[in-house]
Amino acid sequence: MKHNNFGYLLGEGFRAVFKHGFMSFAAICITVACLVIINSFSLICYNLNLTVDDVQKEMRIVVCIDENYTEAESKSVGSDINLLDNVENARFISREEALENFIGDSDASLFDGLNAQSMRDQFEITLVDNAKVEETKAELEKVVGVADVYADIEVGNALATIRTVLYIASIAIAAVLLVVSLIIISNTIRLAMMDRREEIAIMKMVGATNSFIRFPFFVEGFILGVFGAVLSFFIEWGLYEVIRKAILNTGLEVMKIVPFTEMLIPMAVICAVAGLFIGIFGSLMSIRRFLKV
Amino acid sequence: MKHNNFGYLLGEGFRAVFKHGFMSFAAICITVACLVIINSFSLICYNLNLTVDDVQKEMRIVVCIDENYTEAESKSVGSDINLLDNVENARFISREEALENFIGDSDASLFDGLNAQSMRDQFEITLVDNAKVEETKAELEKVVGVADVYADIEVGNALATIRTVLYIASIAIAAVLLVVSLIIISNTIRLAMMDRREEIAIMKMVGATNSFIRFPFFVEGFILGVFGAVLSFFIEWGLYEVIRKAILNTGLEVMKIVPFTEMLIPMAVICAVAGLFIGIFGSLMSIRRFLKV
Amino acid sequence: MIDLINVTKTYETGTHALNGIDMHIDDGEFVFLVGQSGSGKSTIIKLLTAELKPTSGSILVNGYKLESIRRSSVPYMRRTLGVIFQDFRLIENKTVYENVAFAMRVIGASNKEIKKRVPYVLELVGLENKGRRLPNELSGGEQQRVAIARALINNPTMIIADEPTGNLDPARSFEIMLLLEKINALGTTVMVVTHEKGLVDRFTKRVVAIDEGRVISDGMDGYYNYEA
Amino acid sequence: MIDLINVTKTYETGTHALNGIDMHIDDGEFVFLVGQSGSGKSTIIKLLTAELKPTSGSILVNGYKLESIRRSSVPYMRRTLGVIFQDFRLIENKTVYENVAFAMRVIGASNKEIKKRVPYVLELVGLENKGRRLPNELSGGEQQRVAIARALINNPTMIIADEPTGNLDPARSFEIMLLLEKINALGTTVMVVTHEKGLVDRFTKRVVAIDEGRVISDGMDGYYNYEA
Ligand SMILES: Nc1ncnc2c1ncn2[C@@H]1O[C@H](COP(=O)(O)OP(=O)(O)OP(=O)(O)O)[C@@H](O)[C@H]1O
Ligand SMILES: Nc1ncnc2c1ncn2[C@@H]1O[C@H](COP(=O)(O)OP(=O)(O)OP(=O)(O)O)[C@@H](O)[C@H]1O
Ligand SMILES: [Mg+2]
Ligand SMILES: [Mg+2]
Repeated sequence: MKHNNFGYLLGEGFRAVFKHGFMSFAAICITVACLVIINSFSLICYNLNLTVDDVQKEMRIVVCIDENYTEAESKSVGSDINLLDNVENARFISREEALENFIGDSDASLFDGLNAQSMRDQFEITLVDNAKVEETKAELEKVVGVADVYADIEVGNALATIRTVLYIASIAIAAVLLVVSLIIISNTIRLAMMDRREEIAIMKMVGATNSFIRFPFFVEGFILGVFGAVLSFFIEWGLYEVIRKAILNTGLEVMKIVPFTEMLIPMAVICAVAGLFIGIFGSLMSIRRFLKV
Repeated sequence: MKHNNFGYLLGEGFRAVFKHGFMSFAAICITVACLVIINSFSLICYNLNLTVDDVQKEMRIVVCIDENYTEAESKSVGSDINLLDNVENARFISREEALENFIGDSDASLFDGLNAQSMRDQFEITLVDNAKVEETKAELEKVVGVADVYADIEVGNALATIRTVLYIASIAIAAVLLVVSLIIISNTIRLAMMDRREEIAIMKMVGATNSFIRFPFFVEGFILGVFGAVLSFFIEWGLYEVIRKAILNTGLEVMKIVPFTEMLIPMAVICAVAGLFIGIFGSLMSIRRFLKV
Repeated sequence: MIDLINVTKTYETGTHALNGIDMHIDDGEFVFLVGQSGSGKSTIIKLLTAELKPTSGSILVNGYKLESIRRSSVPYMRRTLGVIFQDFRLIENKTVYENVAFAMRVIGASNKEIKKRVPYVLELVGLENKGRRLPNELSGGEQQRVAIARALINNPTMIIADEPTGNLDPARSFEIMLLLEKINALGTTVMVVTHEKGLVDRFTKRVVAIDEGRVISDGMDGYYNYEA
Repeated sequence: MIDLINVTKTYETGTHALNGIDMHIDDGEFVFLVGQSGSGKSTIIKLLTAELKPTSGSILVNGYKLESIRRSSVPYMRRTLGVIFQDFRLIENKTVYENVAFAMRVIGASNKEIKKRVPYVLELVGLENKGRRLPNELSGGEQQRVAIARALINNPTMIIADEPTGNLDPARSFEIMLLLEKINALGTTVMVVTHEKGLVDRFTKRVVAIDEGRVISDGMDGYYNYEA
């Protein structure tokens, strides 16, 4: 392609976007819709991930020591516990502390009859790898002096399951919607090429090279993809912040929600990559099919 | 349109679907993708709704009576409570029963020091309208003899919030994807019409009426919409049952999931209506735009 | 029957293509319309087919007043005409047979009627062996004959042909003119736009000459008496 | 320079369009190619432009061997030819000016060159005032002249014209032929396919007559000596 042509062909591509106004508009809308949905799922996944991490980080195993052990004896059990592979830290909780924890914020008068001797010495254990909680629980139960092991793994597990389901669902939806965007861009270009079928035939007859013919269509698809990406980025930003504030206002701290600005760069990268991918492959798909004929 | 033409025009419409094979395929795929996503959200909403209802049905307010009241005095407070509008039922819980509840499944030896006198008389209250729980709680606190009111509204509220958010998100996504489907069908028809631009011009010149020209395009759009709807219905069915069984297998009874067969008719209706809507309006959109020119 | 009374046509570009045309063609007549390139011949034909509306004047075609015709009546008016276009206007992805049959379907003919009439007309124009071909598998002259067959298929009251022999060799051209003359003899009005002096001179017909959107001669002497 | 050696062409439909054509055209010649409708003239032209590949035989056009040309060389071969098509092939949504300028852009001409040459060529074919028109705002003859202008614009080594005067009145046709003769005099090879006996007879040029895919006469006597 000669230098003289570049500007002209670029211009042709741009003009085509406007000439096929309705179609271009539709393609951009669909691309934006798909990208916004994809991004929304990524963001939900990201935030849920943070929440799950948080919950799991706070996961504790409580070990109750035989009630007949003295405090000193109990502490020596603690060193046995510390020897286990997956135990990161074992914090000793004396009977007094345990009672305080138990009563907590409740009305102390309610528990008048309780005293520290009703409780047992405990260890609060944090793990190296939270996923191995079941095995560690079993090992702890085997340690001499350990009476009971309480691991509240249900919430963490449930969240982790939700996260996995959401991951898979997000990837499936993202894949489907990416293909939808690809198809719509590709169809727009296809339409543009069909619209200029005769023009292409004539171009060929007067000696146009294939790259000369292709370039404007490529530019058209590229513009559609990029435009869709940029728009979806800003729409996502707005949408996300509106929803984030709405959720914060309800006061429900169900889950962590980071501000969009913290994810500006990764989101921009995702949009850019998706836009370029959709634009370039969308147009290539049609251009190839068409020029082969 | 004369009788002679009907079969011919119907055939032309059918043939067009195959002639624009790639485009038709793309249109059906996109329609199916959109409808499946829409349906999935409806199903999730439906099931979540059931879960929320369940949780809310089980919602209880616990009222603790002043600890100096005798059991008889407490019971008279109960009649005052029953007078409140939103109270459906107030069940008396004696101190003994309250203690049993408190100890629950725990190791009874732990609470050796506790006796029934540590507890207070209680009422477990179910409400007429769970949504008004905050107001009712305030009213209960004003009743003479009531010491404390415990309403565990957080889980119910959280679920209700999630439900509302999901509703709104589903409606938004469904609306967007319906428009996407409409556009894609409309574009397919548009492409078909552009493809036959000259043919249409020639038809007009040899005396074809507008309805004669339109009919095959209408048939084409209709077929695409209906086909997309039928496919999406069965795909949804399969997908739903696979996921349902997967969730049931995990043993996690996080939420209620009804079998698809229970919703066969409403789902079929939704698919049919969406398919017809998309097919008919999608083609009408293009046909109008095109024949005006 | 055609009646043009003081018809003018100015295109949106400002070109005054027709500047007051008066022309009357009776049922059963055979008329050559001649004139230089750009003189307005095709414009007249586009007015007669209601592809264009006149800027002023009145046009009567087979009982329809074209300057005020309702949109919904246009298809029925067109069915009284068989038009042969300067650029053939065949449907590229339909076979020759279908291209011709198509015009019958448009007016709601039955498959039985179609199966009877199409082969007859294809034979009339000498394309009996090319029914299954697509237009771009035909030579220019063959395409022109398909266009003629399509114009004849519905037995129109009137045939209007814009350069029907522009792409034919002299022998073929003469044949086509003989065909049109034969059709005319059976009662169909025929109007032929042509540049071919040789052809016009060989038939003793009415010749209307146009220049710069005006009728400059109209006679029965049958000669291409207009020279640029 | 064109060299056809024992060229045959059988279409997929089974039609033997060319049955062993031998023809040599030297640089600077002016040749009329005549023959009945369907005799294979357009097929020859499609072979010369590499739109079609020959079934057998060899074709040499301006140094390119067309029976074995690489796809990527075809555009460059075509730039040595200026082709005028039987059906004009103008781009409908580009103005006359752009239609002509377009052929220059394709070969990478600068805007400056385009601005200089296009008006010159439009004047040559008598369309200096219609540069801003769209093709369908022109009469058939005017469109044909746009096609001629486009063929001339890149100063090709050779001009190939398929019925360049099919839609022109005799006076205009004669003018166009004079124009082609003038271009030929300046050194460009010219090959014209035509049916118009009158025109051929008025110029004393080489005439190649084709029938049923064979050369049946080839002489310098300058007469349309083939009669169907
Ligand atoms: N693409 C094609 N496929 C099949 N047959 C074809 C094709 N193109 C032309 N033919 C046939 O080949 C023969 C020669 O056609 P060609 O177009 O070369 O004739 P021509 O001499 O240009 O005629 P005309 O003067 O009418 O334009 C004809 O019988 C025609 O039907
Ligand atoms: N759609 C249009 N818009 C603007 N001007 C037009 C249009 N169609 C034709 N013209 C102009 O109107 C004049 C008459 O055109 P018309 O097509 O009627 O000529 P014609 O007699 O058919 O010529 P030809 O023999 O070359 O076909 C010409 O100057 C032409 O440029
Ligand atoms: Mg004309
Ligand atoms: Mg030809």
